[in-house]
Amino acid sequence: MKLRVLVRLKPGILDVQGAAVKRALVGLGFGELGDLRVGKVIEVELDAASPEAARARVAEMCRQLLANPILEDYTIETADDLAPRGAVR
Amino acid sequence: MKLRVLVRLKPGILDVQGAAVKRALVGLGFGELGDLRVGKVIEVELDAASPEAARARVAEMCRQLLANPILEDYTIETADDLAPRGAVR
Amino acid sequence: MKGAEPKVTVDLARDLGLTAEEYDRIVTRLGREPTWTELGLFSALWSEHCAYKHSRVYLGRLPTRGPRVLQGPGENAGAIDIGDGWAVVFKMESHNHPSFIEPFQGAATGVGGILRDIFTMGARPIAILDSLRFGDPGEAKTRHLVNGVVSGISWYGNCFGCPTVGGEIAFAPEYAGNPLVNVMCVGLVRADRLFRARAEGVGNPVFYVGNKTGRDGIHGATMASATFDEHAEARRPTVQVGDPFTEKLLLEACLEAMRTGAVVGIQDMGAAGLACCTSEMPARAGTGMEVELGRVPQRETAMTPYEILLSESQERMLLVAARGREEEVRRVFARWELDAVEIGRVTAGGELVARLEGEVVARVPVALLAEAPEYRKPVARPAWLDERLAFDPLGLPAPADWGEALLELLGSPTLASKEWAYRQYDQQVGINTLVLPGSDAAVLRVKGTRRALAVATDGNGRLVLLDPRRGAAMAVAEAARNVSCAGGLPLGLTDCMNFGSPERPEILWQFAEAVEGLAEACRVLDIPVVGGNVSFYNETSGQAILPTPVVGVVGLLEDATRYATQWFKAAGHAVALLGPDAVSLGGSEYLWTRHRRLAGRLAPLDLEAERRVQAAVRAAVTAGLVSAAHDCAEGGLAVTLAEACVTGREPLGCAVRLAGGARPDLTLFGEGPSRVVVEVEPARAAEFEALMRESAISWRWVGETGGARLRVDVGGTTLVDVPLERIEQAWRNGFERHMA
Amino acid sequence: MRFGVVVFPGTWSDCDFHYVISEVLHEPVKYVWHRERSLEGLDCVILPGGFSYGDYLRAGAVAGRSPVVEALRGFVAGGGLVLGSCNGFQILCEAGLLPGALMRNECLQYRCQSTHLVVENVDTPFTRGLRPGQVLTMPISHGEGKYHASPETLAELKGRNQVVFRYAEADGRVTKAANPNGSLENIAGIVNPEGTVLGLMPHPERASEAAMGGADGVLLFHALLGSLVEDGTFLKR
Ligand SMILES: Nc1ncnc2c1ncn2[C@@H]1O[C@H](COP(=O)(O)OP(=O)(O)O)[C@@H](O)[C@H]1O
Ligand SMILES: [Mg+2]
Repeated sequence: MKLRVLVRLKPGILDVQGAAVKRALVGLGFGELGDLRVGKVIEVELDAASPEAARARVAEMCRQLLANPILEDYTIETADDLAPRGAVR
Repeated sequence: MKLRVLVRLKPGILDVQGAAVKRALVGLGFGELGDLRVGKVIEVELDAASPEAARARVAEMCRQLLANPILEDYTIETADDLAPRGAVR
Repeated sequence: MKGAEPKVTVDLARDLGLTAEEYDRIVTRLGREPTWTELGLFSALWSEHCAYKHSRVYLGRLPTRGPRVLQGPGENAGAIDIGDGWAVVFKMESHNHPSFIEPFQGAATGVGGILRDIFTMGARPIAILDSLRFGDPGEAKTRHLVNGVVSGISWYGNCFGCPTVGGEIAFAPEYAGNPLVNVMCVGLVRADRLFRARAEGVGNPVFYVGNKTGRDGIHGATMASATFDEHAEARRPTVQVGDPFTEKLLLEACLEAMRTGAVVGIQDMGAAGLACCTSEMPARAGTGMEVELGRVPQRETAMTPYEILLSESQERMLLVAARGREEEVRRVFARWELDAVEIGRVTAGGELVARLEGEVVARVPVALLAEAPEYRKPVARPAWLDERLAFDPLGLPAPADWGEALLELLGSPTLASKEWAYRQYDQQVGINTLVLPGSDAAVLRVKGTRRALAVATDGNGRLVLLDPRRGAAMAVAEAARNVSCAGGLPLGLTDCMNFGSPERPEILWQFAEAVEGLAEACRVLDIPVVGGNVSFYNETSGQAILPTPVVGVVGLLEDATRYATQWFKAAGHAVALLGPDAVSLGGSEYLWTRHRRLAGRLAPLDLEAERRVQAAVRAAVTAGLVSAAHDCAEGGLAVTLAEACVTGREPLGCAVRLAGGARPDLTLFGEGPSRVVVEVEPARAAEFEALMRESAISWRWVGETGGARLRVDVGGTTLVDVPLERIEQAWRNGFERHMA
Repeated sequence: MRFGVVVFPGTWSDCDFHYVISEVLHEPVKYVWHRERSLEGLDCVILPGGFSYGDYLRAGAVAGRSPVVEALRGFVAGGGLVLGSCNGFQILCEAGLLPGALMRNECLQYRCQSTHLVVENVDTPFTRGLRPGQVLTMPISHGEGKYHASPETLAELKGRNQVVFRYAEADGRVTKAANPNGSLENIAGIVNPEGTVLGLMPHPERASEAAMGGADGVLLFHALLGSLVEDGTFLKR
């Protein structure tokens, strides 16, 4: 089963990297840019009896290691969370 | 408009971070883990006339800065790409 | 799988970088057409990068022997005896091509490669130095490269845990399409515990250790042996990615395995990966090797024998163990959680036999792989040289304000402080660094002894362009002088020869002349060359880099408490200038920064005088007679004095009076070899004078330290009188200003 | 005082601490491998600098959940002293043995440089004998040293006098310019409420010999050595 974890800085914590990327993009002429934040995406494949079980295990991974609760929030997405048209490249 | 860019290492490129995280998780007892890869997620907000226009601009940002074409691929997702039930937490 | 392999033809060989003649030679010697896999082996091992086809005939000119030399060129690194049972192991390598394609990973894996060269010898790395060249910092592309390269070096070296203690960064438009990333590493080992890359002992098992193999960097060696053009993009191999943590594990595991006594020989899988190790190791020992490629730990699926042999995945080694002691090796690598897989054994046949699932995919005499053809291609002195040499810099207008001219020079990207770069490097891990980056040479103590090592790198492409022989000799002289200024006796040298395409007669002439200059300087200064590297084909669409030999010199201090740094220490001390008067604006930083000209003749280099000046400085430092010693290099005397004023923690001014010469620009900014500025406490002046007389060098008192200004009078007129804040401002922030 | 220096596979300041303790202080010291689960017989455990398990996810994240760090909890509960420097500080925060977290430097670059630290809390075994307001000079070397804590945590830290060191100017003024990594309120080092676990980003072991350009770091060790009472407990003051 494939799942994806998005780890992001909590709101209110200054995202220095995001600010730097934004500054660089504005410098390149993307003046229409509003907020920009940078986080991590962790894509995992694992054996599990059901999507729910998989999600529970991944949540456990987040609690134990993948996110630092003082700094970061996380969301877990499964294939179901993505509309079929998906993303293009 | 809100969009999100996922930047991931190209297939075949050694994912040093992913390998380390996997090793750590297996060490913590998540033996059921298969492949694990770590990438970046960049969430942007921007003014654009239409979702298509927004997507085109973000694609341009990826080409110019957000992704390193030698090492990374990217996908762009808009709110439409996400099913309404979205993610929890 | 075999069915999918391309048919081997002379055209295919050409695509892989071999010439038709070379292909013929392979067919004749093998007595048959090579297989696809075998062709891959030849293409990698007979590439310029691995085989030194165009350079070998010249490199023989370099002096490589000396009473202290334990290992000269030919191994992963050179080694020199430093007494008390210790040897210093060092080597410099280029990673120019990969760093242009992907600056961060290119530079990072460059550091990884040179570290492995050192610890395969059994030595623990104690210092890294990086010598970098880039195009015009005014261009965004250059800044991107500088940022990427410096952070790549920082990432790899810091995570691995070896301090970066010195280096250089210089800029010239000629490097725009071909930046240079040369990295040197220095290590320490007990002199009787040196390991070598030899596959001795028929029947001994061959182990693959370290990271798994992927499709990274296949044909990296071939790429490093071609110039860039508009098709470079298409030929890009998969970029190699560094893993400094695994490298640290590999270091500890290798050193631990060596301590067991079960290791017979070991080599780093660098350029041309497994192919290189499985042929070079037996070739050095007069043996052969059999390997089963199916046993090679792999990260990707369905890799072909060709790919497995030629992959340049990082952090891997090939190790020959003593038969019967396999378990000891396995146990050590298991403790460090690294793969250690027996993939073959040493044989008597003199052949490399590679199998996949038992089926032979390559069978080649190792001697043939190791014996690439040698070329002596035509050389020609460039026609344009005379015009450049004929230019007389003194025909140019003099600046209206000498102080402003000095500030402009101090803020130029090449001369400004490189703190922006080195503060990103861990400079101290290991707690050996007595002198951090920011002085002429870094000094590292050798724990467990009273001794210390001084290390520095140097190379000035502008000087070499105008006079390859003298310019290269000047690089040796300057690196050695930097080491001598710190108090070190130069013991040995490593080099990186960065040039354009040797297939062009004028480039090969530059190279041949530069080697000659290097050899001459090393002979006179008595510094053996114990290793090095040639990087040709540094050109893009016909535009070659400045010919750039970079040298790294390692010196020894008998007493780790007797070293000198370059900055003034206290007010009221006397300042002396040692060395000859002859200087020139030809090829100078002043001529470039102010007039954007690269022309003119170089100052003469008298190597005998150089030797005496260095000996005198060393003697003065060792006797504690000088409180600072600073080499006069790029920017000339005025820049040297300014640096001595502001590079210490507390800025300290000086007032200097010089005799009038042909023109003030020459006196202030002219560059010439063999000159050193020293600071002497008045109470030691008499002793110092006696020592200088004994040394038979030319020297003079020129002024004294004190105050918060730099003042220079020439021929009785005050030309420079600048507050130190302005000097600091220009010099300290110069680099960052250019990088912004 | 019996010291243990913890060694993760990617640790690199282990030998430096070992050297200072054995060659400069002449005290007994041994290495403790990261898989060790017993810390018996030790008075003070050092968590040195480095990149414990590569630290590719977050500095100290994996090490914060390692066997030896689990053992540290009991060791601390039993009154043992712990000094975490650089990566060691990051590990202590990740393990929850100290509050807060260390983030990427605000400049987004690694920083290796000399820093001045003003001492705020002298009621710990690591700082007893120092003067409040005293300025120490020690180098830093890290990419993730920006201390962060929630406003509540910060208030608690201050309320309990847990801030031990702040980055400062040479004269002790705490200024923005003296902050090398963007740390919250210039915080460079903190202790647990009991004062027995110290985490700091700077490297005392690199400033423990005059030959290395300064010996302020060794003051922490001297304080430690002086704090040990014969019954095996530690003095704070
Ligand atoms: N890339 C770099 N990495 C580390 N140290 C550097 C680097 N570039 C310059 N330095 C250091 O900055 C100081 C000045 O460098 P440079 O101007 O090249 O010295 P010199 O002219 O004496 O050879 C030296 O201590 C040198 O080691
Ligand atoms: Mg130089």
